Amino acid sequence: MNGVLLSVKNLKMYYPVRGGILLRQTGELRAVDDVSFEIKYGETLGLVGESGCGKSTVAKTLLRLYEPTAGQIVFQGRDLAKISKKEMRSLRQEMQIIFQDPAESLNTRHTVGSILEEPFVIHDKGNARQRKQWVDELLQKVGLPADSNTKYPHEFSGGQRQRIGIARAIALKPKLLICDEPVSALDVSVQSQILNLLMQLQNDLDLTLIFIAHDLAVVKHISDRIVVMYLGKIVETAGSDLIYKRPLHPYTQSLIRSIPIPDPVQRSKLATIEGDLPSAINPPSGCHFHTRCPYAKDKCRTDVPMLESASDNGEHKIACHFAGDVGLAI
Amino acid sequence: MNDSVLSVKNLFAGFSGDEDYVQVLSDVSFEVKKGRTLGIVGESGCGKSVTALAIMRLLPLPAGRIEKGEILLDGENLLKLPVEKMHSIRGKRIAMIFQEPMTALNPVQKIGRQLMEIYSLHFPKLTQEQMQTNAVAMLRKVRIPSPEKRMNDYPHQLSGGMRQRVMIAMALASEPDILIADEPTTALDVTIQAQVLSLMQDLQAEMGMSIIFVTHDFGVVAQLCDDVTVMYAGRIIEEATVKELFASPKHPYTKGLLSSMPQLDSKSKAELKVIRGVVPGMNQIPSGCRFRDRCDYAIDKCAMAMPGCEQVNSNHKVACVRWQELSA
Amino acid sequence: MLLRFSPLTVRTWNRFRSIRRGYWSAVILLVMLLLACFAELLANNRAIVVYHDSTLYFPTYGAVIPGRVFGLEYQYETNYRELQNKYTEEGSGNWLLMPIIPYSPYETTVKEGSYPPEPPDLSRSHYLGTDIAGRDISSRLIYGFRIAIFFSLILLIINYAVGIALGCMMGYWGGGFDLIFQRIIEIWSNVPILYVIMIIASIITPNFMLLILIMVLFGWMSMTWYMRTATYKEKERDYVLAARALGASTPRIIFMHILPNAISIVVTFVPFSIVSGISALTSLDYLGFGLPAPTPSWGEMLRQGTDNLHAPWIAISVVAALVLVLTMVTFVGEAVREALDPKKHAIYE
Amino acid sequence: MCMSTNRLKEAFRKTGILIGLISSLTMISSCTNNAEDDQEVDGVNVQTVYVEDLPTYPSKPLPVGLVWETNEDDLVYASPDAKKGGVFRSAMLAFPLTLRVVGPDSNTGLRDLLLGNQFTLTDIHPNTHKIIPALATHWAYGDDGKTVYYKLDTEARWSDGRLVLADDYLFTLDFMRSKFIVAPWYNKHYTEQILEITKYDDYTISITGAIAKPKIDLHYYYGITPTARHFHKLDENWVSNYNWRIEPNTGPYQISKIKKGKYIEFSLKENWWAKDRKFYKNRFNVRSIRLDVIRDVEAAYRHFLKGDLDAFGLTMPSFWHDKAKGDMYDKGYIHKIWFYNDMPRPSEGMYLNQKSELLRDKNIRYGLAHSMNVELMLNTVLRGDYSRLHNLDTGYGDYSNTEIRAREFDLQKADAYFNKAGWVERDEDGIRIKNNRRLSFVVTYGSELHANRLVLLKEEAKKAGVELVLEQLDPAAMYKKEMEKQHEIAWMAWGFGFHPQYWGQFHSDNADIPQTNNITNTKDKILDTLIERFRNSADGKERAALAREIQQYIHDLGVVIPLTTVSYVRSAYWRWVKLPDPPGTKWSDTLFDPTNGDGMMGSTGGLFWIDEQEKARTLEAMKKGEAFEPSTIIDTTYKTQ
Repeated sequence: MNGVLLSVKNLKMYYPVRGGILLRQTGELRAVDDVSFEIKYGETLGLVGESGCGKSTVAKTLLRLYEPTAGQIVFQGRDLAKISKKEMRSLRQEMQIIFQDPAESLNTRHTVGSILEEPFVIHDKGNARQRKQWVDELLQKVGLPADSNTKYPHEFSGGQRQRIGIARAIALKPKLLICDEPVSALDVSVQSQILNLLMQLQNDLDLTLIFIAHDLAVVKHISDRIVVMYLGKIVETAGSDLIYKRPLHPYTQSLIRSIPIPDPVQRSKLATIEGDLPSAINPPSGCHFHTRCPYAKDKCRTDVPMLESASDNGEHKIACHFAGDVGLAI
Repeated sequence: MNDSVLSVKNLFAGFSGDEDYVQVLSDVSFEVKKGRTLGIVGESGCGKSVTALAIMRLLPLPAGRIEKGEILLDGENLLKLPVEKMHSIRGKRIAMIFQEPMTALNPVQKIGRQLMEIYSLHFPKLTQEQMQTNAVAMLRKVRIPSPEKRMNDYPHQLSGGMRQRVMIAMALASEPDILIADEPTTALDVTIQAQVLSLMQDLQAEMGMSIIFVTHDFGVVAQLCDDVTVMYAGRIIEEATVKELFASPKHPYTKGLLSSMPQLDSKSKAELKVIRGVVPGMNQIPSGCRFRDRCDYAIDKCAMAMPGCEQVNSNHKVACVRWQELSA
Repeated sequence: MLLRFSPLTVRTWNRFRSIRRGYWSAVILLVMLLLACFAELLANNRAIVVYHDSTLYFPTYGAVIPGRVFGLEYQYETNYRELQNKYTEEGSGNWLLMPIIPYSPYETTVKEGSYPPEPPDLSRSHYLGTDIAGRDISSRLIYGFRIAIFFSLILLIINYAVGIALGCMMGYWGGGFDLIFQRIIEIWSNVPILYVIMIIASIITPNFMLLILIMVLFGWMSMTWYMRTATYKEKERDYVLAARALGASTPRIIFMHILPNAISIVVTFVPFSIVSGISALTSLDYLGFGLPAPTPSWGEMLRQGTDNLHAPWIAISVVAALVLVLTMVTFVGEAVREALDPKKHAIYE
Repeated sequence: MCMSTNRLKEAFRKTGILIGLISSLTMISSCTNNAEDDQEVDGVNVQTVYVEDLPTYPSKPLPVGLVWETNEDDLVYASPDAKKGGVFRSAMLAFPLTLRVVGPDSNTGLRDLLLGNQFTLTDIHPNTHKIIPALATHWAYGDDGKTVYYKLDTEARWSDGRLVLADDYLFTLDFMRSKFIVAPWYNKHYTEQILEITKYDDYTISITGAIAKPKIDLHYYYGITPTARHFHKLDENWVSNYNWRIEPNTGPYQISKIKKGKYIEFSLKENWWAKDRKFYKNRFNVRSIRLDVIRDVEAAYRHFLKGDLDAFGLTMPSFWHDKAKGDMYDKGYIHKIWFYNDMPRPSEGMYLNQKSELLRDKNIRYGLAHSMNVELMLNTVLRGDYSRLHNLDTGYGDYSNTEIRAREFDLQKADAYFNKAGWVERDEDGIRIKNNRRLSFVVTYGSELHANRLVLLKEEAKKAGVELVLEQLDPAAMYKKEMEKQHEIAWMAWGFGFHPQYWGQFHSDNADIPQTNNITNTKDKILDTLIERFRNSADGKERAALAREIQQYIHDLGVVIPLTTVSYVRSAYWRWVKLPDPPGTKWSDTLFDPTNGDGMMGSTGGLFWIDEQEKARTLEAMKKGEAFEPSTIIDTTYKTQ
């Protein structure tokens, strides 16, 4: 429970921006810009931020679905950024992903049976009979009716489809499961079912989770630790309770304060930060957040803040020049 | 209390599909009061968007159809109006904004022009300069920075939040009595959502229109609405003032939804309360109480007949046969 | 495992069946196609069965049976119509059965004292009359249909094979490969096909396969373009990403995931490609740059018809046939599109 | 393709053009012509004098002992009943790009009418084929066999009134050799074929050609047309300057009105210098000729039916058989005529290339000939309109061997010949095989029109066990293939000339060499000798005899299967248009050419006339709906077969 499963060091993922008839590279989009974090065995790491902050890119880069531009992804002692595609392919059994839109991530032309069988086929595991049996077990594990395997994805509701996606992801008994906004597209009543299922599977299968969402309440509920990202960079990371109770970064603070509280009695004025998320192609100088930060000072416009410890045990880190001062402002 | 601006009475509507007709709205009734915000809440497919469109008489033809019922705007039944008359009501007296501003805006026209078109449509007497001035003023009102410059932008040059503001500006340009907002913030990030919501609150305070706010997010409802209507599978199952509803929800479905949402201050990693099963498709609705399949408190009686709305108190109605014993 | 059509497919099929004119057009076309495969039994100058001196002969397929075999005095192929008359006169118990249209599409038949083209004459079994070379129009229509439909089917298959393969590669690999082929296609599609084919056809006489190859040379682009877009779109979708995350190889992704999803686009285009194939062949033949004479061809008949409006049965027959077939294929196409993509035409009051 | 002379090229061109004209032309009138209006010309220059400083040429003394000949004895073929007057209304498919008759773009439909009004030194009598006077009244022959002396008509005048003098002929040579006219073919012909023109005095000249020829041939091949010296200023701008200048001519008509893009009108010259000459009297009867642009043959026919045009060519079967029917014909307003002529025919045939091993076998060639059911083809797809061509060189009078009969479709003979060649077995398709090889030949042809004919032959040939594979090519591609001798069987026709030619097509000098006309690759010693004798003889009688012998020899070789020929012209014309009796000459390829005719094949044109009284009566009758006797003339005066 204590060892580090995955350690990401200085990960960068830049998309080339192309233009003109010959599609020459005219710039780059820094989707992930110098990101470092660690995940321990059995832990759930939450990744939050507004859309476009790079959290999904981090997930896909970890799986080498996108090629990282620079940095290390050390998984069980091996740097995924360096190994060959072939090695990576077999390593994929160890790490899996669930996508946001279950309708999108399931091939509508395949039956649920063949979707769930595919991981075994790809990695050449078992014979037809065994696979059939495994598929049945998977269906049961994620709480789907046993006769589901001959049906097609669109015959299921959104929540059930997400269960299929989860079943496929856990088929090969991975160690790491990346959940890329798995409940954002689901109805409120189903969302909690899926969250429960994920927590239960984590227990049963000793899974390590990376849980990505823009809904801080959901992330906070399921995660042990939370990483907040803004424009490709980590601005704050801490234990999930701590970050809620004592957010230090002005961005984290505004994120929390933006969430409408389902209680009409506690009605307050919502808006806390002005303006939109700037473009990642031309990010603001210095601290990327300075354009929207109510506390921004000159230094913020010029110097890039480092992610530094804000607590004694180093659990709480923050990238802000005035961490101490603004932390109290909440 | 306040007088009602719009009242929907016993509305039935549906769509004809490949083989059959699917009833989407079943006996929907509610009232929108002057200067107040009515929230229509429910999960996807419960009919809340169809309700909004039905009020505008914008159900796509020939599939969509309003079977019966009344939609009274200041006592005048919109469903009986000739089409041309309806055109002058739409946009002028009832305006609407959508979830996806990008698809609601014309991508090849500058937003200034699109905004001015609203004026020329509803205030044809204005001069070009007046329209220009009004348009800029309206953009400023929705807090778009340097509105003069933005007038010349195309929709794709704006961010999602900006686009939604433009939509709001266009909707409010004609100073409508009612603004229907169909999940206007669902596609936005929380920070932007917060901006838009507070903008709408301010504008309502300033302009005094009524708002019908369609959403699935109880948080938004709690923050924004005065009255709430909860829909499930095409029916209204509970309606109350917002405080009343959150303080003492009566319907098991409402209760379930409220308690299943993870809260920031709830205990992490604890098992969440859930509502069993899934939202039924419109063609597989159970008889009797539509929620009974998923309801922990369902009894035989629930299968017998569709429960009607019963008055809990003057501000609260619920459609459940067991509400009294359950709240006891 | 239980063979089960995807409910999607079943629903599409049901929807298709419910569009009556499309469905019935498809049924009729299929029947016509099947009949065309055995056109030799429908329209031919060879008898279907000959009973001669206690022996049965089936001359339709296979070698020429010289007249001598049936006691005639010549060595060349038996004239079965004359033989039939002879049998009738002799009353020797020999008999033969001619096809409904007892004429091959090539032979010239002349009526004493008049010149072709001759109007329809049921007594001589020229149901639609003869053309200016005295050949039976109904027979030529049937064989012309067979050639036109198979021409466009083969053209379609090759065009689509090339288009799908290239389009998939362009869409999936992207980058330089995509870029180069995009430019090639842009340039290539600006070549005026009809003119090029005319030029080529005037230098060499194209045969069936050659004509197809020439047309493929200039016809593969459109499907490539659609497939490229489709692949491009599909490969960005999460289910492809999911497959990759599972470790699926590129071929597996293309063949198991992308292609089956992109194929519905292809299916939608099929009927319209058939229409354009038939039209292209007909217009080329009409202009005299298509298949060489004496291939039975609708285009050639159409030209005969327009050149000889005083013999209206030529033009009427072929125009009716063309309109009928093209309309039916279009109906099928419309129905397929409607079935695959049932966008109800929505209007708002 | 056998264009060895200027005249032949003209003839060849003309044939091509006439095909267009025949099917579309003929004319009627808008009776509004007040005789000599002012010339109403649209952007066209009517000035005729551009050269002040006229070129003159030195003269030489005339050799002594010349024997001057003329011809005033042959029968006149114009009708003494002809009346002058009326407008002959005809059509052209496109407006010409220029009024020039040489140089770029000059090969127009109008060129025929222009040339028909440019007389040559002598004409050929279209029935006797003897020389008759035109611009020259007398002629004599030099001892070298290639020089002809001419005495010019002293009354001949250009249309602007100037006399036609010897210098105009000498100038022709300068003109035709000039690079400014941008006409390489003429440059070459007037340099290599016509060597010299000599002036003896203003009305006496001689022309010397390159090769000695029979006397009559010298006129045909070396005779020239004078060119108005005072009109042509030769410089680098000649081509563009002379596009729209009306050139002075010597013929009966001159352009009088032009509306560009719409019409051209010619008027008869008052007091034309030759109007009372024996062979020109009672010809060129209409007062004016009006040519309107009608861009489509069908449209032209509709105009004709309305009475906007006076005559219309019906040679095409579809017109004669199917379209030329109805009220106008039945009521006798419009008459029809089918006129058989007797003139050289294009030699249409299947030319068997002996480069192919199979076709080197005479038995196979004979067998093939007997396998071609040309008779059935004539009676079906050709509707009996065409006749069998028996001898490739038909219509040359003495020069044609009328004994020769083409090999007829005869399966027994075919069988015998093929068996003799060892092709006895048949395969499952009924085609003969020998050593696994099918008796199959590729027939190359160049016109869509021939497809139906070939298809029929193909089906019939199957009975003889021969397979024909049809290969239609674009005419240019076909010509190329044949010139490269890459064909097996070529379906084609050589154009005709004044006399038949053999060296190019059948002499072994030209066998197996690309770009020569021997497309059968015939190599035969005896034939070579005959051809050489034919070429070298300058004696008309001997040559005619040799020609007949050569024709027989070629027939015996069987290297060409002669096909079909059209031996007539057919027309429809309004009843007020009158024709002499007989309606045309042996060499008439149209009955309604208002000018002298092409001059290449005799002086045939301008024989008809318009009876204006008759016209008034007809129009009156039409108004009243009265009918006349319908008339369809089939004139077989000159029918040969």
